[in-house]
Amino acid sequence: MLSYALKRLGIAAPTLFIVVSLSFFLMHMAPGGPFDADANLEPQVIENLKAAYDLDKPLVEQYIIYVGKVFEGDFGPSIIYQDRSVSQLIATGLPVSLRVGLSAIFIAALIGITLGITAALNQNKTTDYAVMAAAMTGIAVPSFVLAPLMTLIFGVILQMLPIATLEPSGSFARNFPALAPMTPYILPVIALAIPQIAVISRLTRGAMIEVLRQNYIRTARAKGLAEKRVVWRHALQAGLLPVVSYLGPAIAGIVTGAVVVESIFQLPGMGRFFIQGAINRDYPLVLGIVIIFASAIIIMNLLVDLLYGLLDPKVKLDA
Amino acid sequence: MSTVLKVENLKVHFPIKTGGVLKRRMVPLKAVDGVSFEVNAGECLGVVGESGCGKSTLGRAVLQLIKPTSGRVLWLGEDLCGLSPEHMRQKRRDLQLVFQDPLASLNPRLTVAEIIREPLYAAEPDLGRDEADRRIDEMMAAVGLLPEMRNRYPHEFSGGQCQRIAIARAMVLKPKLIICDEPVSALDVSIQAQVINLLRKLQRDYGLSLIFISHDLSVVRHLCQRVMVLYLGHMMELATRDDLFAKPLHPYTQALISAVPIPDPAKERDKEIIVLSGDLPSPMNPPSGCVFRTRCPKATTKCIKDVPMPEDAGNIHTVACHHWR
Amino acid sequence: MAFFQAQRDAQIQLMDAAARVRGRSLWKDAAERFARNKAAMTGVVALSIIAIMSIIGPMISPHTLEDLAWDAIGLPPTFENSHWFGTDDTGRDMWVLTWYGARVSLTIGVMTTVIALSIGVAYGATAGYLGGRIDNAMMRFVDVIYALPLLFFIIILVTIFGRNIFLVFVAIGCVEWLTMARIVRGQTLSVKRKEYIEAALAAGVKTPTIVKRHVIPNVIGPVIVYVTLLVPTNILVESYLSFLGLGVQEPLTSWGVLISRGANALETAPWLLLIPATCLAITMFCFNFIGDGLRDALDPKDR
Amino acid sequence: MNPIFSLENLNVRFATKEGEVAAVSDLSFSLQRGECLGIVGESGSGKSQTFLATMGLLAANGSTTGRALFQGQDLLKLDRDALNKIRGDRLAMIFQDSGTSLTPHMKVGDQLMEVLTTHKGLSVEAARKRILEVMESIRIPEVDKRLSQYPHEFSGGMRQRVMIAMALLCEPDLLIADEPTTALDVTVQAQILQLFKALKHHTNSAIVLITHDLGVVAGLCDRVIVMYGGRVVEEGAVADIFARPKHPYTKGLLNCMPRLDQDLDTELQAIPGQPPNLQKLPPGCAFADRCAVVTDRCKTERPVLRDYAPGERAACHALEAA
Repeated sequence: MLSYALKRLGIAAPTLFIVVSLSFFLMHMAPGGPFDADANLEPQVIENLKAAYDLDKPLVEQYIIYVGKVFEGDFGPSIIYQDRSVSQLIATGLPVSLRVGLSAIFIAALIGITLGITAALNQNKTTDYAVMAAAMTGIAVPSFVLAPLMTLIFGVILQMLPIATLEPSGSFARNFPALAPMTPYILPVIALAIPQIAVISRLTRGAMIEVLRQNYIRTARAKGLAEKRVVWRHALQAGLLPVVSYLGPAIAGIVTGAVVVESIFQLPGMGRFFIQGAINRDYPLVLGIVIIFASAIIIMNLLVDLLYGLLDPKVKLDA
Repeated sequence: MSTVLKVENLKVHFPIKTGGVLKRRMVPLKAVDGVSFEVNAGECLGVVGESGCGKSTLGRAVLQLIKPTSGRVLWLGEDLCGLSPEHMRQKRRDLQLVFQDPLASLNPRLTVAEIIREPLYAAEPDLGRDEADRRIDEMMAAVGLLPEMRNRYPHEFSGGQCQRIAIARAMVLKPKLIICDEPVSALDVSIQAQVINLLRKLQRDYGLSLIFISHDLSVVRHLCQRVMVLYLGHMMELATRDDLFAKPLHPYTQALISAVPIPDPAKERDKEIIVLSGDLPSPMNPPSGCVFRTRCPKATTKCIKDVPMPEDAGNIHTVACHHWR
Repeated sequence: MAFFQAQRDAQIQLMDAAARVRGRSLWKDAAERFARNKAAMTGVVALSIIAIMSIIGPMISPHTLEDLAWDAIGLPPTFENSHWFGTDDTGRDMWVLTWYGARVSLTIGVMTTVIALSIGVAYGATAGYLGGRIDNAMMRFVDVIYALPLLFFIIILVTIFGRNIFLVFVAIGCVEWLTMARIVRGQTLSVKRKEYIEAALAAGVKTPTIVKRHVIPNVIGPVIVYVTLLVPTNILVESYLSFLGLGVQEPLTSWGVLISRGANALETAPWLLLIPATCLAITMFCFNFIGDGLRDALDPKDR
Repeated sequence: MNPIFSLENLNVRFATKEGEVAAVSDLSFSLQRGECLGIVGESGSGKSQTFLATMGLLAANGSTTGRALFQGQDLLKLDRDALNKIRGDRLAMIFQDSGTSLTPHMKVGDQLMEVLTTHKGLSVEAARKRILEVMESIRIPEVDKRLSQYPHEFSGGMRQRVMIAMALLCEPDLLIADEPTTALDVTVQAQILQLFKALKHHTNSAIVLITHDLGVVAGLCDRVIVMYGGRVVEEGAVADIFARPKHPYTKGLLNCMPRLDQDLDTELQAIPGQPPNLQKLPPGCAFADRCAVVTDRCKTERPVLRDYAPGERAACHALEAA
């Protein structure tokens, strides 16, 4: 298992390298630059600025310089947020994004799996239909519709939760002071988690129904085991396999979904920096964020695969 | 009696990856390892053995559906192994195949007539529609399918009828040799007999040669003139049916025959069964010397060291065992 | 003689009758199962209505896309002045905007899916059919791409290369083919191992014929199902982009653009969000119901 | 002597989209302690569904009527908890496909262990001792290593032994074996059948052996029931049925099998036609359109089971006429 993890990390390095290179050349191939928008600047000033960011050098040379720096852990200075390095910006944005993203994935997995199992155990009964209808709604109503609605209802009308700020406020924070620091994150996390809850519950339901039909479940029942044990010990592990494989793409989905949700709730996370950076051609900032997100996705995917190996004894991870 | 097919020292090895990341290596899985036999015109040769003995691989290798690793497959004197794909394709009209799972071997999207027509058009693209229909009808009648079944789909038929369709497809070009890979194992007992009788009739009526691959000795005994016993990719024994069942020389053949249940309480309860111990060894890591020695009641140190060569025991009876005498 | 003649005639009649007995093909079975699925059929009907409205909707209205009704700014839905869906904060008619948006959103959904379908099918079928090392390398590449934050690439593409609608097609299409490729490859691999393919090979059928008659008809089912799920996904991706201000640009509009603008005016004019959002949600529902219905129809295990 | 197990008018129906499927109809028989009963029939004859129904293991769309009395209790009337006390303990079943019938992600030892902890409340050590004892008796080598392995690391024959061990752990009063050797090679089948023979001698359990192979029945069973289209067509002592089959279907089955002890070069006497469609069973005898001695009466009126000698029953109009 260790050798498998090492091997996967070995593949991760070139993957990241491809990501960096692809993003780098994509961004630089386009016409225009970061200072075009600012018409007030003197041509000489622009030249100096370009020199300061190495933008006057040939593209390949810029690329080599950049990759070299990244290798040393330096993502360079940001262009739009002057006087701040990309690393500093990431250091302020990443904790916010991580908090929202990880909470969302955790909640999505927990609720999604629970709902899916409940539906599967009540197949073709009212509970099943209710869960599946809710899941369908979660898929059909996208987060950028849900988020403004939730803001309106819980923030503006009910005054329960804070909106567009990291400061705790609202009736919820007053009534439950212990949970107050969490309040600014509640709505973003829900907005991010709901589509994933929907997908995961559908997936879990399908997989559990399939597993409960297997011959070994019949054997377990024939042994006279309590239904609880049949479900939790004999069925669940295999029923979770498709869900676990989905967690990889789900994590990528939550990371990218964060871009939209952070901009709706005006959270100072990585997503907002990314959009700002992309629109303003802040090459180092965009590249830095892409590298961080890609690494996060790669690491999470590795964890997911290791988890899969634990759940399925037939998978030989080091083969 | 003329020989139509002659297989010489045929080997099929599949490379299998094993080991961890650091010591990855390729281990050959020796599915078929040096098998030689002949098939005569109008003869039915039985190939028996348990799962994993390489009998299906052997059938496919003869038809070049799996490329043999080495050895020769002489069809009417011509080595099929060296032929170009297009040249081999033309040979296929004489060599056909019937599979174990009748439903899986029929494309679910095609009608019965389309399924049977396919080899016709592949071999004779210029064949007129009427002539093709005539031959399809003729063959459907020969295998006992009613004409109104022409435009139906495989999933509308039972297993036995699907196997008839598959046989009609194999027969429509009037081939000289059909390889049947467990054609009746997936069928119910009462349907098995219908298909066996059909194969016998077709063999007689069309002067067909058959290679009948099966794990069921009683079926093989009923249908075949000669029988070859395979174990772990090696030929153990090859003899005429009467010889093989009357006096099997190889300990494996003896065990196989004794293990077949007889539907007669008196005989079944009295008979001596040679129960082999253990399971089939992995074909990736076969035993040294004689491959059967790990389960053989007669094994000695000689069997560990030396691979037994096929020996002539007289009366065209070949056996590969150190102890047959 | 007459007797034999009569017998022959009878026989011919029998044969004719026999030839008319048509079996039920799997497609026909599937179509019937699909037609019996109420949710899926509702989806088909509702989606057709939306598609038709996207064409004729703007024509029905007396207003046009360019009309700015200064006297009716921020009007809620009303039958007065024929502003059935109300007007926005610049006085444009929401009915017209919504159906124009539908045109763009549906077109983008379909076009991007066509692009993704072409790339995915070609790639997946090649990998699956060739197999072995080529397959391994091709799928490893897909795995690598899978590990990338793809929406980021779309964003980089559209921000940097300008925001025209054509680029949005290409950007989404070029990114969303991965799952399609995986499905097609998996399906091709499994069909390739089927005995009827081996039977066709053994019968001497040529490779193009095998692909045409045996591989494609048996691979196509899951692809169709995935297509019905990819169209809404892509509509959603475009809406995301538009929501962020990165999708289609004025004067063109899409549901994403409308929702984005509606979200900003939610407190004062909720219909600006709710109307396009409802249309989008209904479309999502329809496609998902159709997709589920097709899956159940093509792969009838009772779920 | 009271039978240990008896079925009275058991009916099993499945509701499908294409209509109701009559899997088992009016099935009645009884079984004595220590007896080995063979149930013979082709696929779709209802032989497996009969026992899945009595074990409460039918698919969700299946329904059962009638009575299944086991040691005086009607199994069909028990709720799940009450049924769980019996199945696996006094009533055990062995399934056909051992490759899919063991939970793939649980160690074999754990799967055996839970039977004992559930039913006997044994401690882990005591349970382990019992498992070793049973595995010893059915000759599974290297038990210690085997217990911590997963099912996929076992060969087909070994898995089937584990299934048998699992059924034997609580020394059941009734053991139902559903095609226990069908998926196995002949030499491995011989090993398993030998096990069953030993089992028959050493326990007082009643055994039901469901199979399509008359040869297996001949070697092992005392009595045999032949099923066709969900109904019993013939029942009797093994010696009688094999020597003097009464029902045309039983005769057909015996004659159509190629067998090692028969004369060669005779055509097999195949049973013509196809197995019946359980959705559209005819009003008369289900075997009528494949039967050699069919009369008009067979097509309209269903023959009832009649006793022809003590313990010998058959359902055929031709027999009544004779």
